[in-house]
Amino acid sequence: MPTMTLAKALNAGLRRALEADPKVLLAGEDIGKLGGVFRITEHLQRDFGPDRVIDSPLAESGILGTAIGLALRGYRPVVEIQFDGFVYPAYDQIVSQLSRFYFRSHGRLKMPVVVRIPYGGGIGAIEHHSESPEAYFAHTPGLKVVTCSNPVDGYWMMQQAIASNNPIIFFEPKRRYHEKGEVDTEAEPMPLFQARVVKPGDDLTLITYGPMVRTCVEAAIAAGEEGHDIEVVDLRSLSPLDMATVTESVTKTGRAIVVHEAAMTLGMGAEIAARLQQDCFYSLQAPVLRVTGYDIPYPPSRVESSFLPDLDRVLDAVDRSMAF
Amino acid sequence: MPTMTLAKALNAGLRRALEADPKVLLAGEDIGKLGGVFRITEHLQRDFGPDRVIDSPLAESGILGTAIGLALRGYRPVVEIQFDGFVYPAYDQIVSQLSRFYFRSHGRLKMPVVVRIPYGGGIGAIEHHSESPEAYFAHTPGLKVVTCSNPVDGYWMMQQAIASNNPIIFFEPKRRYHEKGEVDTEAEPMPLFQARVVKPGDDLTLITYGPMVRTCVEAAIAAGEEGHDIEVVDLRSLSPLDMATVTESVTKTGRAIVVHEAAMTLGMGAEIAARLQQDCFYSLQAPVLRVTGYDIPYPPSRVESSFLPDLDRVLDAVDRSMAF
Amino acid sequence: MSEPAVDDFVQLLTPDGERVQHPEFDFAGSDDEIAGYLREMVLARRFDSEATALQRKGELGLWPPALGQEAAQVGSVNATRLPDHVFPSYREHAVALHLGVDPVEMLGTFRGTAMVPWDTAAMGLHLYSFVIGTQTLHATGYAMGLQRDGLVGNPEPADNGAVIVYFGDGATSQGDVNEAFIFAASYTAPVVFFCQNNQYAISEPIALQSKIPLYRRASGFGFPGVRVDGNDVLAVQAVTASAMQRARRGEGPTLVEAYTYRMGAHTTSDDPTKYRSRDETDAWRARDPISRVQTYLLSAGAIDQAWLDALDAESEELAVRVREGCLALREPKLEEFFEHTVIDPGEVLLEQRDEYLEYEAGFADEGEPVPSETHERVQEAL
Amino acid sequence: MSEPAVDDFVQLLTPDGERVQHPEFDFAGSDDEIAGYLREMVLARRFDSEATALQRKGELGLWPPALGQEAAQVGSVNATRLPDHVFPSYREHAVALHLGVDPVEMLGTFRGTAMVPWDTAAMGLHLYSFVIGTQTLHATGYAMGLQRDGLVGNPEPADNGAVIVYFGDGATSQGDVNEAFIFAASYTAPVVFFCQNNQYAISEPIALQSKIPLYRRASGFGFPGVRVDGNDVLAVQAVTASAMQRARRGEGPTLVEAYTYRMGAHTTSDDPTKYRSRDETDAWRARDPISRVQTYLLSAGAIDQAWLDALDAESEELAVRVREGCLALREPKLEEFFEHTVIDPGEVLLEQRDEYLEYEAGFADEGEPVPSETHERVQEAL
Ligand SMILES: Cc1ncc(C[n+]2csc(CCOP(=O)(O)OP(=O)(O)O)c2C)c(N)n1
Ligand SMILES: Cc1ncc(C[n+]2csc(CCOP(=O)(O)OP(=O)(O)O)c2C)c(N)n1
Ligand SMILES: [Mg+2]
Ligand SMILES: [Mg+2]
Repeated sequence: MPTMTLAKALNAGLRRALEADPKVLLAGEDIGKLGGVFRITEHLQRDFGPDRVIDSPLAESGILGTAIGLALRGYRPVVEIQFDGFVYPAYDQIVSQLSRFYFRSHGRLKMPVVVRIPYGGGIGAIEHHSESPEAYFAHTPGLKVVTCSNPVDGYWMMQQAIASNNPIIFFEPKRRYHEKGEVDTEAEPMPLFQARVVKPGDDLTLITYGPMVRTCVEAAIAAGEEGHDIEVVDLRSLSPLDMATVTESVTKTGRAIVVHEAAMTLGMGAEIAARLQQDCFYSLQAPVLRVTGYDIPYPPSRVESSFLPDLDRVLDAVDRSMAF
Repeated sequence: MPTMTLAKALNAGLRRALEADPKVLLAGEDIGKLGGVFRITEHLQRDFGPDRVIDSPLAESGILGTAIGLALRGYRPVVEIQFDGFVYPAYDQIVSQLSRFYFRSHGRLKMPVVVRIPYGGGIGAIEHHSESPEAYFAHTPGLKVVTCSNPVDGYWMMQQAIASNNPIIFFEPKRRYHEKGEVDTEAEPMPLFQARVVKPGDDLTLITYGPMVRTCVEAAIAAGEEGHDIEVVDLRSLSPLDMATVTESVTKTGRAIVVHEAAMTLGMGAEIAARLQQDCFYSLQAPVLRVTGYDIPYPPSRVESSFLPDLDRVLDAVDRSMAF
Repeated sequence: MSEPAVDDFVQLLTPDGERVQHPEFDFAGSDDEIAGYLREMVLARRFDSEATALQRKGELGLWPPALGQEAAQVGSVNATRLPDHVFPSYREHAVALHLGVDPVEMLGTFRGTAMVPWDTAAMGLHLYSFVIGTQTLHATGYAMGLQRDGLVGNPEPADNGAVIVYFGDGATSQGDVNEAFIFAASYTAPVVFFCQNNQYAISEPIALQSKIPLYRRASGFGFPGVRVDGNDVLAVQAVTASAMQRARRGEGPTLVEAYTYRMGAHTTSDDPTKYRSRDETDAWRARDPISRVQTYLLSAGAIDQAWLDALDAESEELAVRVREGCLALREPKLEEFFEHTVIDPGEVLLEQRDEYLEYEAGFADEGEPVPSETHERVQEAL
Repeated sequence: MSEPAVDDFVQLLTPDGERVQHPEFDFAGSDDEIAGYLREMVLARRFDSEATALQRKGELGLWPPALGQEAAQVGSVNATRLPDHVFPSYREHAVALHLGVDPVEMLGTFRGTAMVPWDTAAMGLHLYSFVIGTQTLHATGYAMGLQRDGLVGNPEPADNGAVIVYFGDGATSQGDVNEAFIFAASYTAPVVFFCQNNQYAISEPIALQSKIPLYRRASGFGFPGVRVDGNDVLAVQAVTASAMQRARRGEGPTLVEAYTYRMGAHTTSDDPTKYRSRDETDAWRARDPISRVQTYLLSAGAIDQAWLDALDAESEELAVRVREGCLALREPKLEEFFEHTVIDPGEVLLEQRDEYLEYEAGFADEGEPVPSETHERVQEAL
């Protein structure tokens, strides 16, 4: 089983998708010769040619809009938004066009488009390069939203997303790009839209996704030393939500904390808390807590470690929940 | 006390703001000669001239972007987005620019810009003309988001929003434009960012805003006939949320239902439920319920009455909550 | 006021019905073909007026009339053939009729019984598009697909295809349209940008969007632009055909500005008296796109009164069919739209659908109206 | 490869340091002024190289060098004066220095201690802007404000002001930039669109954004465009001054394309060897914007070696000040940013801030690190 970084696993997943189906195309800024600013598309233009791995003019709305047109012609475009903070110029094409062709055509027109977005903070970047805009898309009917947290998921989820006939926003936790893992490229992957219990536990459920999965697993292990048996659920799919897995876990543990980098207000934690308080009304022994980014724009990098949820903030919330 | 429609009250509020401060400008598509497609700006260009009531080229991003520039120069632009569904081309300028100048300048640069958006359904329109995008903005740090439900609020909140030095997204419930009310143009208005208990009650709290306020009051009155004493809270401000008023009400009643037209997932109801399950954990006698639009794009108008929350759906939820 | 000088644009048939020469463009078709165009224009206009009438009767929520733009639409769409593809805005009713869209079905969108009802693959006509300008990018992407499918620049002209996309003068101000110009130029995409400059974007006159003729926008992006008399069906056909051929040959995009006039309201919700003068409208009426063709064909002896009478009868039949068909349009159910939101919805949406169905089922029995005295009490509370 | 023919653009000083005539543009300033430009360019370059070095040492998170673009920046900003206003992109370090931004303070953004630290009102320099193209609209709106303030088209030239906005070749593909062209043209706004065409948008060569010279984009929007040798500080000053004057007179926008070259990497994170050849970079090095001015001034006898030595010393002082100042930049606290999110935050945000403060306070005592064997167990779980 090869060991690879998340970045490499995504690259390998894209490569395999390009090999598997001649209709798969990649497009985006600097994805060709340069291989993308994170090198996720490295060597793909060299190997599949500039007609399939397309350097786009510097215009996100144009990238999305032409991807829609290519999809209407039967192609399966996978577009890269260079950084999370640059997806907004394409917002209309995503939330008002891409998400709705299936609906607007009464189910006749499929939109097999994947929008890859490196997201999240913790990399010491300047502004607009550390954002977590996932809730904007998860609130949008017609889109599916997924995010990987490790190389195995990077490799498989990318291929599954490309094979899906729905438009999918694919969030890549950029600060985890260089973390390594073994990737079994033969084993049958788990379904794309299913959450995964990363670590089982009986006392409390940490519900998270993307870059915060590792943080939560670290917290769970640390909490274990203090005698708390924590379960960690990696949502993987933010829309649709696999509430069955989440509810099952929380019904068992009776306590839940949602962890994400995005702002608290109307972040994913809001939806999960709203559902849990309804679906687990009698099981919950404490309120669902949220450990998230604060409701401020992403701050300068010298204070990002105070802004981002980390091991300690998660443990602090664990203590509060357990003490409730 | 004059009686006026909401549309007229908004118009009067704008007029008074234009009179009060020469720095106030209006801009938008068709707002001049035509007075806007809903006539909210009727006669204002005639009376204040085309330099202060500006017909803009057909480009929402341009409208917002130039409004930002005007604000940097000391003006107080009030821009109109013609319909809810056409705000997305301006999304980047709103969520990534307008919302952040204060932050990006370490508090030096104020952004006194009001973005008026007629929103919501129930008017028999074609697609893109009946949307409720408020959660996208309420999730965005740096923005304030308000919505009026009646002529008094239309008249005063508009003036207060224009007088504020924050960027404010001002949602106008378009299907209520023609509803009338008495407007005391002298009385001191209540604070802009405060929720209002529209109807007091002891058994259950309906939390709502904008077009659904009337629906909820109707439901509350109808429920009264069945012996349920329902309190109705009009949020008025969606960001910041006046949780004090909401929490006080729910602590008293023990039951809460959030009602809005927007999709359920990550709609305002999610945030309110998430907060109430934490802040009123011991008071809640039933889960917080949500009566909302479904998680589908706004459907064709012949089925919109099934899509939109109405009296009956609210009453049904009241019954479910009371029976819990 | 906006009546252009004749030498400003390509014209092959004067408002008086006289054919004139142009150094670059020529209409090569027969008088029979021209008669076919006339028929299409007349039927489109009749359809349009019927739809307007249906809206007035409350049977449609809204209607955007194409009145006055029939030549621009009929001329341009007659420059397309398979495997060309057509991306409309929301006012291209004559284009839609030409491509075989059922006129009754088309009304579904405006009656609120459907989103966009036709089968785009079968018609070669893509969805009507209501967010201004967005479809120009879709068209450009589609054209990039044609390139990749090897349908451009082949030696045999019949093997080649191109895309035409319709948009208005107002749309040219949208970022998306300009980005479409950039992508199309950059990739030499086979797409014709067909702008119907009908002088207004709702109430806004063209001068607000551009102080110079719109067709000149193209040159700054590195591809040709041409302005044609949009009320001259022959010139529109000739200019569009030439642009489509250029695209099919693999030489890239063209911007065609069809200089025309929206003779009616923007939509049935609009009141154009607020922003334009009767004089202006009258001046343009003298340039009607239909009458000049009729004059020409009559004087050329290609048609006669009997032919016109037959067309009249056909128009009336169409109107009756549309009227009756509209009222008979199938009423949809909300659950269909749950089905068409995503493929394989997750449990959250399925639960919502089930709750909705259950609620609707239960509701069938009940249905007491709000007590009438409620209204006053509501008013009081608000 | 992208070395332009000389007659392609306005040039007043050749790469060899010879002054040449242009039929339309003339640099009227004295040699002393030119020496002032040289000084600004040299200092800017030294600042730039010091910042690059600081990034290499890990003291900055990122740095976008302006190496090679000094003439474009110094020439253009020297065509401004109060009440003009300047909207930069993110690479206009020489512009910022000219306008009085403290170089140490400026580094805060790239060190991660600040958002955009300078006082825009005091400097006349607006915020650095990182979302490509957005600032062109802000500049246009600001220019509309100048109009409304009566600062345009007055008989006395000194009473008038205009706006200059900087952006790159890649930015021209953004919808926002094209919308800015439209708004500026429509309102005849006093704004100069100053495009530094440095041949690349990160790895993407200019040909991907436009197949024809960028300055021609303007003509399609109805205003003039002009291409200037961006490595010729005299020509840049002359062309920009003329455009600014036109704007101040109330005649509307101009697009200036400064044809230049990004001699360094896009940013310190970039590896330009992946996408461009050494030959190309060498060819452009021969066109260095600084050396030609120095050659000219020396040959004109306006400066001598002593002058250059003094400048050298001044540069080194600047470098030392920047190096030391950078390390001494104040470390911010997260709570400041809570203060600067909105004016009058509501309870939700205030509560968050208080919780954060309380948490931080409590945390001060604790702070045990994660047990070391944890890491393996994490790896296993993932
Ligand atoms: C992005 C967007 N903004 C605003 C509107 C509202 N709107 C509908 S049609 C229209 C005018 C369009 O003018 P034009 O492009 O000239 O086309 P025409 O209606 O004249 O055919 C406007 C502003 C819209 N549909 N989309
Ligand atoms: C909207 C947006 N998309 C993508 C980026 C990422 N990005 C930063 S700089 C850059 C290239 C800009 O090129 P150009 O406009 O030529 O300016 P230059 O860097 O050459 O000065 C890109 C793609 C961004 N900052 N904003
Ligand atoms: Mg028009
Ligand atoms: Mg560049």
